[in-house]
Amino acid sequence: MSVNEEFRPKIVAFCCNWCSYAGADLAGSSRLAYPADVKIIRVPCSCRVNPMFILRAFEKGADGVILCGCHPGDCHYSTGNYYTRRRMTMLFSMLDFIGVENGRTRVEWVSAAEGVKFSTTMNDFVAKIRSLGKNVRLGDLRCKD
Amino acid sequence: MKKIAITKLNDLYAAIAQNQSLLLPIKRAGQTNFGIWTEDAEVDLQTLKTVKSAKDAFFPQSENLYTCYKDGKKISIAPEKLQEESFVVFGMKGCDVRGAMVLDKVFLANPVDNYYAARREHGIIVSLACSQPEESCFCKAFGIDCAEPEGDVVTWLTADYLYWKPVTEKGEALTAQVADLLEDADDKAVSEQKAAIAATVEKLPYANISLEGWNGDALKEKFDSPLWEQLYKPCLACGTCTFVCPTCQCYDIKDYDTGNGIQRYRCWDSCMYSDFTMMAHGNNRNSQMQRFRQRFMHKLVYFPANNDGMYSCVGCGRCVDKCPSHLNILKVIKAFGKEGK
Amino acid sequence: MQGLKARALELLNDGTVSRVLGWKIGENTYDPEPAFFETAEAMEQFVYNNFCAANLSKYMIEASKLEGKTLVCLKPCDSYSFNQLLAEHRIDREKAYIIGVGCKGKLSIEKVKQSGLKGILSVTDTDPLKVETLYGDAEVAYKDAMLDRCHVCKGKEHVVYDELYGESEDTSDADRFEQVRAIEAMSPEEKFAFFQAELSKCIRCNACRNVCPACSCRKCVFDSNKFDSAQKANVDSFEEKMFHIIRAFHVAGRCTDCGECSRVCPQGIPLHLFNRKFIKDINALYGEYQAGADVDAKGPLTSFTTEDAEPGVVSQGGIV
Amino acid sequence: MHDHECTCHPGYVHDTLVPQVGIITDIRQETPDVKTFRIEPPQGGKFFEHMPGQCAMICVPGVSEAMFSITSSPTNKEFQEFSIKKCGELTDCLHSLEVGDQVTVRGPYGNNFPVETDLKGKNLLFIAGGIALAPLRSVINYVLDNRDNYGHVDILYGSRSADDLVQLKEIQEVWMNTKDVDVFLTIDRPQDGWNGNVGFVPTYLRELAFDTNRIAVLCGPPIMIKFCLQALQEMGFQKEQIWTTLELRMKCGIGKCGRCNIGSKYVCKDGPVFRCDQIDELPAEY
Repeated sequence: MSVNEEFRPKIVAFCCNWCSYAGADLAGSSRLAYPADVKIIRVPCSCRVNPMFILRAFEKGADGVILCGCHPGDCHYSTGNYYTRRRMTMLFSMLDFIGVENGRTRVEWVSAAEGVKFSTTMNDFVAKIRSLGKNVRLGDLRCKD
Repeated sequence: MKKIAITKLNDLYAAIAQNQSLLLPIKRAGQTNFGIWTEDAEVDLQTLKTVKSAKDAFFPQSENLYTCYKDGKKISIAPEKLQEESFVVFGMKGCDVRGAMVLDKVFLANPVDNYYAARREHGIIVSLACSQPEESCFCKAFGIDCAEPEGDVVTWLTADYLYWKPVTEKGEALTAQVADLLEDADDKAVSEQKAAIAATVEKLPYANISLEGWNGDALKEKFDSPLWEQLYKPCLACGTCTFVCPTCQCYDIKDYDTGNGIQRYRCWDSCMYSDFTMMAHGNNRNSQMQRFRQRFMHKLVYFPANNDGMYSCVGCGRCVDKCPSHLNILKVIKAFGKEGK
Repeated sequence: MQGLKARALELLNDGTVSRVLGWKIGENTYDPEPAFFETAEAMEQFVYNNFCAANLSKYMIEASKLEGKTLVCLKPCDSYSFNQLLAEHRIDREKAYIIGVGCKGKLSIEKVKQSGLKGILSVTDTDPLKVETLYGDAEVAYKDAMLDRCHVCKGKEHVVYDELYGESEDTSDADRFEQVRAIEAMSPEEKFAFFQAELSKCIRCNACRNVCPACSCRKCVFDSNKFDSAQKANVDSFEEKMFHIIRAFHVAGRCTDCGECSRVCPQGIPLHLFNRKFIKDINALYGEYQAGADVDAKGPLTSFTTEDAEPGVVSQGGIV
Repeated sequence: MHDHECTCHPGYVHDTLVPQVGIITDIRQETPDVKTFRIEPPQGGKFFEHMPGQCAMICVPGVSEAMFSITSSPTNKEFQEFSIKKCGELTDCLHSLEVGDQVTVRGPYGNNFPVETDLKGKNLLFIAGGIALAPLRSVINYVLDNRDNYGHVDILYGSRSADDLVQLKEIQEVWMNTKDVDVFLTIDRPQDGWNGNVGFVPTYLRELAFDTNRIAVLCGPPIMIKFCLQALQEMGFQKEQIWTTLELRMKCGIGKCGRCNIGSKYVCKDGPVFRCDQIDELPAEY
């Protein structure tokens, strides 16, 4: 990559089917812009996301991973996102503990009505990852392009 | 016989490393393993046994065989480059050198494994005598002389000097590269050390363990022995013994999709793992007893049966030191010895 | 020890138990191996000394499937693991007859070797340890030869037992979270360098997983071919870190901090640091919790409150 | 082994672990779960010369690799074929492929049926069950193509149902019409439209009461092998007269990766073909 070329981070966004994915949809249909570098993976519930999904995404070249779910209390399955909250807190804390740049992972609660929040969240996250630069520490040496 | 003052060893390493990569025991995060020498590496010749043997130098824990590229339906294959530059493995002990010879029987047998063969061809072994053998050593039982190991160059470490004796053509060539640093020496200090080592070896508790009855002949008898049922019980089915062993050669072949080509790699595998022999229609070694038995039968019976009596154990004692449950090949040999069969 | 052996034999002979799960004498004092004894004759090799460090509770998973009761010797800290397995329905309390054995801190031959001794021919389990080596005799203070985990002992009480045998002692003389705090205080670069150096030694032997009483899955995710996880490769990249993070994550909230993972690691990786970091975070955010202390307690990662901290707390200075 | 020199390393031959690219040029649906694939190298023809009973490793990159017997006879000078039953991850994937798709192939591995020694000049009895006709087809066609070198040939083949008989077209059109060849088919349970024998292979074998002046070649699921072996022995056959094949998990194909051994023998290298008395000498771990 030449120095002048702008760094375009690869972002993986896990979105819950019931709120955040619909929020992304709304953002799209309302023509709210968010970077095309965000690749959305739809999951039935934010608590479906196994920590390994997140680490694998990083290993295979993601520069940032964001997880979006229903607001606490609004989970389609009533309590799924409460478990997510504890699990992700633990996982992010561990990533911080082993010295992997803090801030490459994030959890945001986005409802189906929050198209604007979805778009600003993604813009903000992409900007953050851009400032952090390429993910080196979490990547697999074999996956260089 | 040549020698070099131990204060100048760093110069020696640097001189060797100038012409080829140099692997030697390096202490990192409290443990000593073979690694590539760099100026800031902490070389550790005092630790008798590296945690992993020097096996990695010739048969790395993980190596690529080829990369497979897909373009639509079209597949193309790019084999991995074979080793074509020489490299030096410094500080291999007698058991590790013999371990490489055991691996030769497997990988250099027809059809030759070219990846391994290329490394063997380009690898120069500088062995080091064991000035202080330890209690778990029993290399003598396999006819290994740890006071004068095999190798391209043999060295001895005393309080002040490293004594250096080239043995093979490869060893002579390496010696020529570093001739400026070496001075001539007589055999006296080395002879003394050899005598001291020999005396220590006699005091080792397992140096003279009897391997009587362990040969290819009694294969089925050993296989069907009820002793295995008693011996395997505490086994955790981990791979520690196999991964620290200088002679274990079982490997797995797998694919890794990098997103830009599928890498075909092979990596060490362990016969102790439950999925080792698993296939679509079942598993022929589905109990840990069978897997435990396989490991020791392979080392002590099957391998000698196929290789003119050469055992696939060199008595390095790493498994004795490292088994989490304190199981090991010595306990197996002794248990069978006690039964007299 | 003789009394314990006699009592176990008595229970075996009168049919209360069908087998005894304890330790078998090794070649030396320091290498007793976990063993099942089914006959009085086999019991002659029964041993219990200060080198009997192995946590036997995991063997009860298999023993629970056998006919009859198994007498199992558990040290105070092992009894936490037993309880945790009980809470997870992995073992059957009815199939176990627990003798809570006394423990005054367990010894490690590795520690003796780390004191610089080579060629150990014999060693006592007394204080101090009398060590006979090929290169001369020496003494090592008991505390110096103790396993790391014993310096942060959970106490002398067994949390589950049928009868007790022998005296225990609380050997803790260090702060359990001191190392964790020291790492937390490092810069990201230092943290990364520390774990990179430690984890690049990993040889993926799975000893930590296989010995762990909390790792009781019938099939581990790292053995699954269906998922891109069964890599087995030692590639000195993120792979090893991922294995250890995920393993620690999978046992988070269930790990009793028994320290077996660090004890068995052939490369001496301080794996307990991962577990303790999780324990420390759980204590800080969700309230003090000791896995295995109470069979009926709900695990911190299988429960929640509506007031829990958001994951963002990590980026706002971390969990301290 | 293929001896072509490595293009990037003069002086080195390609490692036997490095495969050739293969293009699927024909797929025949034999039964609901068995397909026969014709696979050719890009330049056409055959990957290598092989003998009946030898195997090759077929791999769908990124999925898995496994050993399959080469079902076409060496006397087929044009191409090589593999009959593959859908029963696992890799075979599921292979069954989803189409003509024109590419896979990788390496081999040939293992020993072969002793068509030029022990079997030569003898009367032959082939017994197969289900997909196990795949390895036997190679040797049967070899024998039929060198008809004068062998005596009378009997083929006993059975499967679960008439729909599960592999290579039925060739059996009916070629084998049944060759002189001095008798084909006996059987299925496990009665079925509409089937007027052949019904019953398990070992039972039918007993009914057919072959005399012992022949060599038996036996291939099938372990349970069938076990009972056929019993039946043959009761009929007076010596174990030295019976050949069969074994199958275990394989990775390398050259006796080095360490998983397919039974005692000191490696099935991939010393097998897969064994004489029954040789199997008796091995520890019971297969």
